[in-house]
Amino acid sequence: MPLILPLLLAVLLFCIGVYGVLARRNAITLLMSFELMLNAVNLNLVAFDAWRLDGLATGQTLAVFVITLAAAEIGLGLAIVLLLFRGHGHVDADAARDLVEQDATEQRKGAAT
Amino acid sequence: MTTALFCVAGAVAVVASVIVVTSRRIVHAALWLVVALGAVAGCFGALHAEFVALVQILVYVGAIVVLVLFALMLTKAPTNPLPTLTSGRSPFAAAIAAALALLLGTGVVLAFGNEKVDPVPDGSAEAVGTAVFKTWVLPFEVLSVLLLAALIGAIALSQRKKED
Amino acid sequence: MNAILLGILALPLLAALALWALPAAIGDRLAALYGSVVSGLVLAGSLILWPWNDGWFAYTPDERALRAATDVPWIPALGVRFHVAVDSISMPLIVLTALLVFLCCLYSLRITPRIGRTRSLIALLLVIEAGVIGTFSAMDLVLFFLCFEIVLIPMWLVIDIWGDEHDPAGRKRAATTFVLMTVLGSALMLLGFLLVYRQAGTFDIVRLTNAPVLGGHGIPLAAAILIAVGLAVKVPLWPLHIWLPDAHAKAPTVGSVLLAGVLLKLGTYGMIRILLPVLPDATVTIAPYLAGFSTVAIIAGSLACLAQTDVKRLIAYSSVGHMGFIGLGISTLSPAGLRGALFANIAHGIITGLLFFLAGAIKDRHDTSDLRAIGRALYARLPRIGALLTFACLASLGLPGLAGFWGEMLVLLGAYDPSDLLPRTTYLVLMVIAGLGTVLTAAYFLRLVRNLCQGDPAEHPATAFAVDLSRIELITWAPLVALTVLLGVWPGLLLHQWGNL
Amino acid sequence: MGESVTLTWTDWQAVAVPLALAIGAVAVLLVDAFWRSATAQLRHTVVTLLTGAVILFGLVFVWAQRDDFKPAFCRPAVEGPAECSLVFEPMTAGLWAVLLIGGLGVVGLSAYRLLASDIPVGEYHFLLLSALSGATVLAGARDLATVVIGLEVVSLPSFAMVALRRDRRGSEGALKAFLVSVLSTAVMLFGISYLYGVTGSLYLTTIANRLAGLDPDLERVAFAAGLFVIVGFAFKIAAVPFHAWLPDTYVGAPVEVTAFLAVVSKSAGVAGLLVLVTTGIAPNGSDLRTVVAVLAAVTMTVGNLAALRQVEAVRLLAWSSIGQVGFLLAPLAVGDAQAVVGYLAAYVVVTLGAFGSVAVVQRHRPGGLLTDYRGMVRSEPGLAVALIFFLVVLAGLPPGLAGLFTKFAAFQAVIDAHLGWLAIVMAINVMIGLAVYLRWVAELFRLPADDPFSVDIESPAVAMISLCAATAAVLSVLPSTMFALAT
Amino acid sequence: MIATAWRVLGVGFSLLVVLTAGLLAGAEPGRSSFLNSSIDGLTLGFAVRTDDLTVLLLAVVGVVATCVQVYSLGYLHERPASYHALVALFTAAMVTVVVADSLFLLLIGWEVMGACSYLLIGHYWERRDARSGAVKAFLMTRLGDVGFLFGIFVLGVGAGTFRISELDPAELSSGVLTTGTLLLLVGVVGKSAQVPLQTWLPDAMPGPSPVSALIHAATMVAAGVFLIARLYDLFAASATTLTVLAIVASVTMLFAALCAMAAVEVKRVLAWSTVSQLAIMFAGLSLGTSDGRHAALFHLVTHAAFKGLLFLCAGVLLHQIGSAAFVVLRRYTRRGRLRKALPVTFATMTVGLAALAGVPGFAGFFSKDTVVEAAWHHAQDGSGLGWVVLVSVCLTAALTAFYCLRLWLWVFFRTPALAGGIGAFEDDDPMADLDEPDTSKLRDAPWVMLSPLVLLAIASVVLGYADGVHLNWVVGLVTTVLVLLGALPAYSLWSRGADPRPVVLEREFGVDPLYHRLFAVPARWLARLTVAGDRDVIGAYVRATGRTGTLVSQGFRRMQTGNVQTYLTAAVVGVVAIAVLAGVIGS
Repeated sequence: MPLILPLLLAVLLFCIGVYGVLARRNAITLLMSFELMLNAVNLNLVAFDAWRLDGLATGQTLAVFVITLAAAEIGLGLAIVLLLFRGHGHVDADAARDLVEQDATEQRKGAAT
Repeated sequence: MTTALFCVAGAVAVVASVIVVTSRRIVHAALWLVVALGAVAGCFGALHAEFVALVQILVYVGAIVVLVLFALMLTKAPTNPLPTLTSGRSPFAAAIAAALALLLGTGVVLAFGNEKVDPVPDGSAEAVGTAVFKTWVLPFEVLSVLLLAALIGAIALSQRKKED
Repeated sequence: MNAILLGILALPLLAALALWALPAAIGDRLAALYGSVVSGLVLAGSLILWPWNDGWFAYTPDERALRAATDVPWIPALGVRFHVAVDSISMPLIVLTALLVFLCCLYSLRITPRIGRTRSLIALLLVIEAGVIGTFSAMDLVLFFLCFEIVLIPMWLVIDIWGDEHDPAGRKRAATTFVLMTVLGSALMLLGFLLVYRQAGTFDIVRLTNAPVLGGHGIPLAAAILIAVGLAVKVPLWPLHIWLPDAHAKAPTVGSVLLAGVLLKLGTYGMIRILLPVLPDATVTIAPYLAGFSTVAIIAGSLACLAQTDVKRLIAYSSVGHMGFIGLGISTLSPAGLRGALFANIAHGIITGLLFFLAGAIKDRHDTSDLRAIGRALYARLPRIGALLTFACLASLGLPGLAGFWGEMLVLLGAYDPSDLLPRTTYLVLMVIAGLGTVLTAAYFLRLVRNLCQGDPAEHPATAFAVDLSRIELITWAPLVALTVLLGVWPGLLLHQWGNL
Repeated sequence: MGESVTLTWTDWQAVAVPLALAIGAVAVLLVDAFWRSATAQLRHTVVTLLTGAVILFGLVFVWAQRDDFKPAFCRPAVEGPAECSLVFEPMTAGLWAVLLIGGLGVVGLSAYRLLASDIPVGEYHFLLLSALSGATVLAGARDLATVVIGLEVVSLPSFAMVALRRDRRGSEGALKAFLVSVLSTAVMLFGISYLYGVTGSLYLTTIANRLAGLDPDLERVAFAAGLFVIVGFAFKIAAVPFHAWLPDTYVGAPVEVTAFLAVVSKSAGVAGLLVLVTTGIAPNGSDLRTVVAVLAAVTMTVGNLAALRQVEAVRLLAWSSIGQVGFLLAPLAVGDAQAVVGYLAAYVVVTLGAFGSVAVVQRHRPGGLLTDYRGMVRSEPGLAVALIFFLVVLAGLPPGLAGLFTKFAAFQAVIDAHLGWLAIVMAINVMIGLAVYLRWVAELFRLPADDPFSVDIESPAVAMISLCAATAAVLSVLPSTMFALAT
Repeated sequence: MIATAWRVLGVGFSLLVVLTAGLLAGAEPGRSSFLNSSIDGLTLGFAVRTDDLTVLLLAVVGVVATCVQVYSLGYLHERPASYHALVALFTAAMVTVVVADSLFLLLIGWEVMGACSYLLIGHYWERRDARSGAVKAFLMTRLGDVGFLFGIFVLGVGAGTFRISELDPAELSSGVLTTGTLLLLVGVVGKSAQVPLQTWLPDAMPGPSPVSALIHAATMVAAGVFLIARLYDLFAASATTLTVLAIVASVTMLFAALCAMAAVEVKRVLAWSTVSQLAIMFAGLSLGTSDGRHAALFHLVTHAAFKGLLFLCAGVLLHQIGSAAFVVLRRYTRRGRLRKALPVTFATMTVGLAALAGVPGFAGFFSKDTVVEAAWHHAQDGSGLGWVVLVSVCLTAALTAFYCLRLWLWVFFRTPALAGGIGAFEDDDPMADLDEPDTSKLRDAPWVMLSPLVLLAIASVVLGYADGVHLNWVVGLVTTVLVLLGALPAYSLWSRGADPRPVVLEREFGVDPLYHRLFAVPARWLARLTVAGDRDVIGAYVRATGRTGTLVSQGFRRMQTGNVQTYLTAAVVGVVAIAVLAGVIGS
């Protein structure tokens, strides 16, 4: 099997993930896109591992680590998203803009009240 | 044989992924994610990384997607199509992604275009296990700290405030 | 000896800290008195260090010329040492600094900016004193840079807080422009120092003077240009002078006095101390350009003075011209030119200090420094101050027999007979232009006297507050007047210090 | 195949500090969770002391072993020297010291009555210690797996900390940081996968060895891979153009957590990048170093320029911290560990102090505008003088000699590496940076204030700020201590 | 109290100078140097010498200064302290010049004199013409002094010494000699108000008259003559310089005499005549012979006496009447009252004018004749220069006689009302000319003022014989005829009540406006240009930098949209961009 096949597949998955991250609004869909990107990573690792065959299974081990890492990330990420939902009532990543700098006068008003 | 298997699984993965990032129904996207991840697991299998494929299915399909679905429920995600799910930036995003794909693809083809993979079925679970406990002890231990910290963090964030 | 030098470095700094530690409620007079005592001690210490005439180290790399040396490692990781020493080019400048700070403190006994906060003002003056004396005695490039920077923030505060109370935005802008331009300059200078370090492996000026970085191209040239630009901002050479008029015009009296009298000298001192001995070949390469810019500064500064309507701005611009002379003298690389530059450094410090004191006095009495608003006929209203102003103007325009003459004369002499390595024709042309600059200098000072001191008193009646020369003014200005005359009739007093080479 | 895991004594020694921190984290969590009977104050104090003690232990340990060289978790390599996952060496000691001091400072700033009352104490300190543990691992890591996992251990807990108040602002800040971080992790992992593909190893030393002498096609991939890894770190330390999350997150988080992000999280990122650049993927003369240098130039310029017109204290500090990172990247780009660690040390101390001061003011003036500081030099002279000192150190001007000399070391490193253009950019940025901080200092000095700021400052805050000021003063007088950290 | 002290000091100091001159007369020439410091082999310091020239000049300075100080006791009522102090300082400076053996010491005295001159011209600083005259005087002499300084450099560096007594023309290359002396000449021209730097002296007349007598007639302006006499070896060794000097002198003497012919104010006439007479001295010096030098110095001494006298007389007119303008004076003169009211002034002024005009028997006659004779001898030796000098001095003699007589007649003798052309009247109002002034209180000045007049009048006669009478009868006859030729038209015009003043003469050949347009106006424009340049070019860059910083800062604030996906996009774009850039640069 040509090595290039899994590698190209990984590139495609990664870029699809990038597209999802940039184009989607719902924070949960963003997280899903990240998963696609991490899968691309794993695909790379496993393919290279199979190519190298160094007997240490380095790539596969790291792939397992990455999967675990992804689990940890998604766990915390979903907690944050839920917290955002509790506060804002929505989970649109591009609509959470409380923290952008307000005009100075408005802020002073805000501080006074 | 493995090549054909890989090609099929890869095609499924790509198609499913595209649907994941383009579907207007968010729940559909989550479900298609299952398909994509499963297909990738198939790819792993085709590369004779059975252990990784197993973990992929267990952790991703079994845990992560379930979590995502729960989260969708909790955030009252609608099941009907939502045209605003993809923002107006999508053409731009697509352009960037395409450029990136072009760059990476060219580089990869130039670098590895002539290489062949000859995966051997070598009980990869044992290999991975040995590697983890013989070589990668430190990252593994740190990973446990990470899981614990993420867990506690998630719990802490999910708790209501005391006043509530 | 070296204990005294360390003492006059540390005393003002510690005294300033102690002053801040005192409660804010202590009276202005008490603070000024404290400052006077401290700066008086520093002055006394610097006078003890004074008397010898061994020539100066940078000119003849002979370590016997150095006195009161202290040399200990400080930051070995960076190759930085705490190395201070004085020789006969730094000593007069140190005494000048001590004297001007002392006079400023004395002056503050009675006359302080309207905003008050004299305690902080005095403390900042003492910090500036420590920084300036440190710069003059540093024998390590990094220490030099450090002390060079010490004065920035205090001076910025002095201008920003105690500056022109009628123009808060203007004084803020002036202070910021000053500090930013200077800091950019000194950062570039630091780059030059680092290039020197890369070439020579040491920051020690003594060692660098003994084994200079040779070569007039490439890295040494880049280092020389960077150092020259950094110092030129401070001098300031045209066209980097733009911060100066605003800073001087908006600063309080004591701030202007120190700025003009002392801070500008850091740049020219640096050129003589560092540029010439450490990068001799590269300096030869850039000297004609330096001379050209200096000459432009002379002419441009003088012309700008001709069109000024604000007395403090006018005096500030006159500094541009005078510092141009000093720059020209340095860039001749000739014994006469260098001595001229050194002499002019001191003379300019004394005379312009006096001028700014006078301008401050006039400004305080009229609550403005605008010539048109002050009106004319000061001779009628404030005869003594008017007479002193005329005297200071004559001294500043380089009247022979007063201190201002010798420096500029020697500079021109140096330009007539520059170092053999330099293109003589260029310098002759520059000399002629600079000579015409002296005429322009005379023109604007006479214009100042004419528009301010002379005039029909009937048109400008005396204001109620116009009190002629007060006692404290007399006391603080008398030393400057006396020195102006003394150095004018006996230039050897200083020239002797720099050896018979 | 099949031998059991054997950890040598050296391994234990090398990993003692991260391990202690992790165990301490769990202990803190347990104490807080199961000692419900105590009053909030007592519990909080005990937790603070316990956390502090763990970190102090780490510091003492590092101090005791500062000259040692301890490779740990090693295995014999196929070729070349042994491959190790963690190396404790002087540079590690310096980085750990900086990280631990930063952590200690944040703990001090989070003492009772200082920490916002709606933050759960046990979890907060647990997350803090976990992150710190990850940071120490990261600073000692010598293989890419440990690097990436260590980085995640720093990041994830700190995002949890940002949102720990569980309010709108916190969750938004955490989300922004989280999304950017996850993207960066993905990018970095992608890079790592290619690095692995090209070199067949995850160990930095081996990678460095094998990178030399690749054929051009592979070299291109290796460059892209290295770029991705560096970009991943650039996200964490908020180098431009990967910086935009930082101001929002800093503003959204509680001030103590902001201090944590600015001090520990950022130092960890810098430490990781330093490890990567000096020991692995970017050998001397590599194009990647040029990329880092360009990042440094752009970062410091953008950070300082953007800070120029900010009207809020925290936002100004946020942007200026971007500028400071630019200055950190400059010596990093030439692989000068000593300059980086020295800079980091000074930066950590004064940033803690500055955030401490801001926290004090912010508690009484929630607006957090620069104008709130007006006239403080008269109404709160001690606090004002300390804050001015911190700002001046950040600007790098006397009397803040600590800042001046660290900037100086950065200049020296850059000049020694013949990066003249970068040095010029740095010089210009010294000026812009000064303009940034002077605006604030000017406010402090401006008199008279219409509504002078005057409060009773909490004694832990007084202690913390004084400690920071004293440390900064000591570093100013004896700058060699900073540079001795990493030698 | 202070004023009295200064008065006493001033008079005392002047007397001391006289005394010194007396003591030094006949003593051995001596030299000494002090306060030296050396730079690169060049000794920079002070040195003094005494010799005949010193003694001569000391005597002149001392006597005239004493006269002026005493005279001022009666003359000056405003701000006497500063006045007497400055006059004393001036005297000291002149003495410095005279005794200096070091070029730098000489320069100090030289410029301090200029400063005193400036301050004393501006003594009446309430008056606009005094203010501008003072500034002009200082600037023009300063311009010359720059040349002077450069001349010192050239000679000093060339010879390796700045001691006058050690400057040896034989050791100097001709180039150095010519350049050096020419540059010194620039300074001399400025100080002595020769063409082309002549215009300041007439404008210096608003100063107090005694000051005009001392500084602008007897001493300071003559310092140029002294200087050339002092460095005569050097000047004589450079033919080029002498030629230039001769041309300058010839042009100046005629130019100034012509200007004097059209001036309508006593002091202005005298000022131009001073310029003219100084030029005669320079003419003598330009011959390059010891005769010429002797003649010039002789004329210097006599000129100091009679011109000092004339200015002091003009001072009396100003003091007693309040003006020295012809139009004012002639109202008093109409019935010859002035002559009767001011008999001593009339008598002494007559003596002075006679001496100036070169009436035989008076000092000016002898001294001028010496110059003519020297020129004649030189011309006979085949020097074209001698001829030029000879002709121009002779012409000047005639013109001098003309304006002297005109002055004398118009001031002291009855003139018809409404005589003279347009512009000859006060405020251009012919009717004012008919007003009869109250002359009842008009009387001669106090004796404290008159006694110097008498002293100087005696000197104006006696000095002519001081050198021993060795008259060349041919020359004497020719000059006498020339004086008559000059005097006759003056008389005939006066007797017809006519005072024709050609416009070109009245405007003094338009030199002053020309200079104004050539130098003052461009300087002002350049000044404005410089300020505008600082503000709008250099300053604009600085401001623009600041503004750019602010704008960019605002831009970054605006880019901070708060939308995390923009941030992510920017980041990914950044990655792609860096990758592409690196690829482009790498390939």
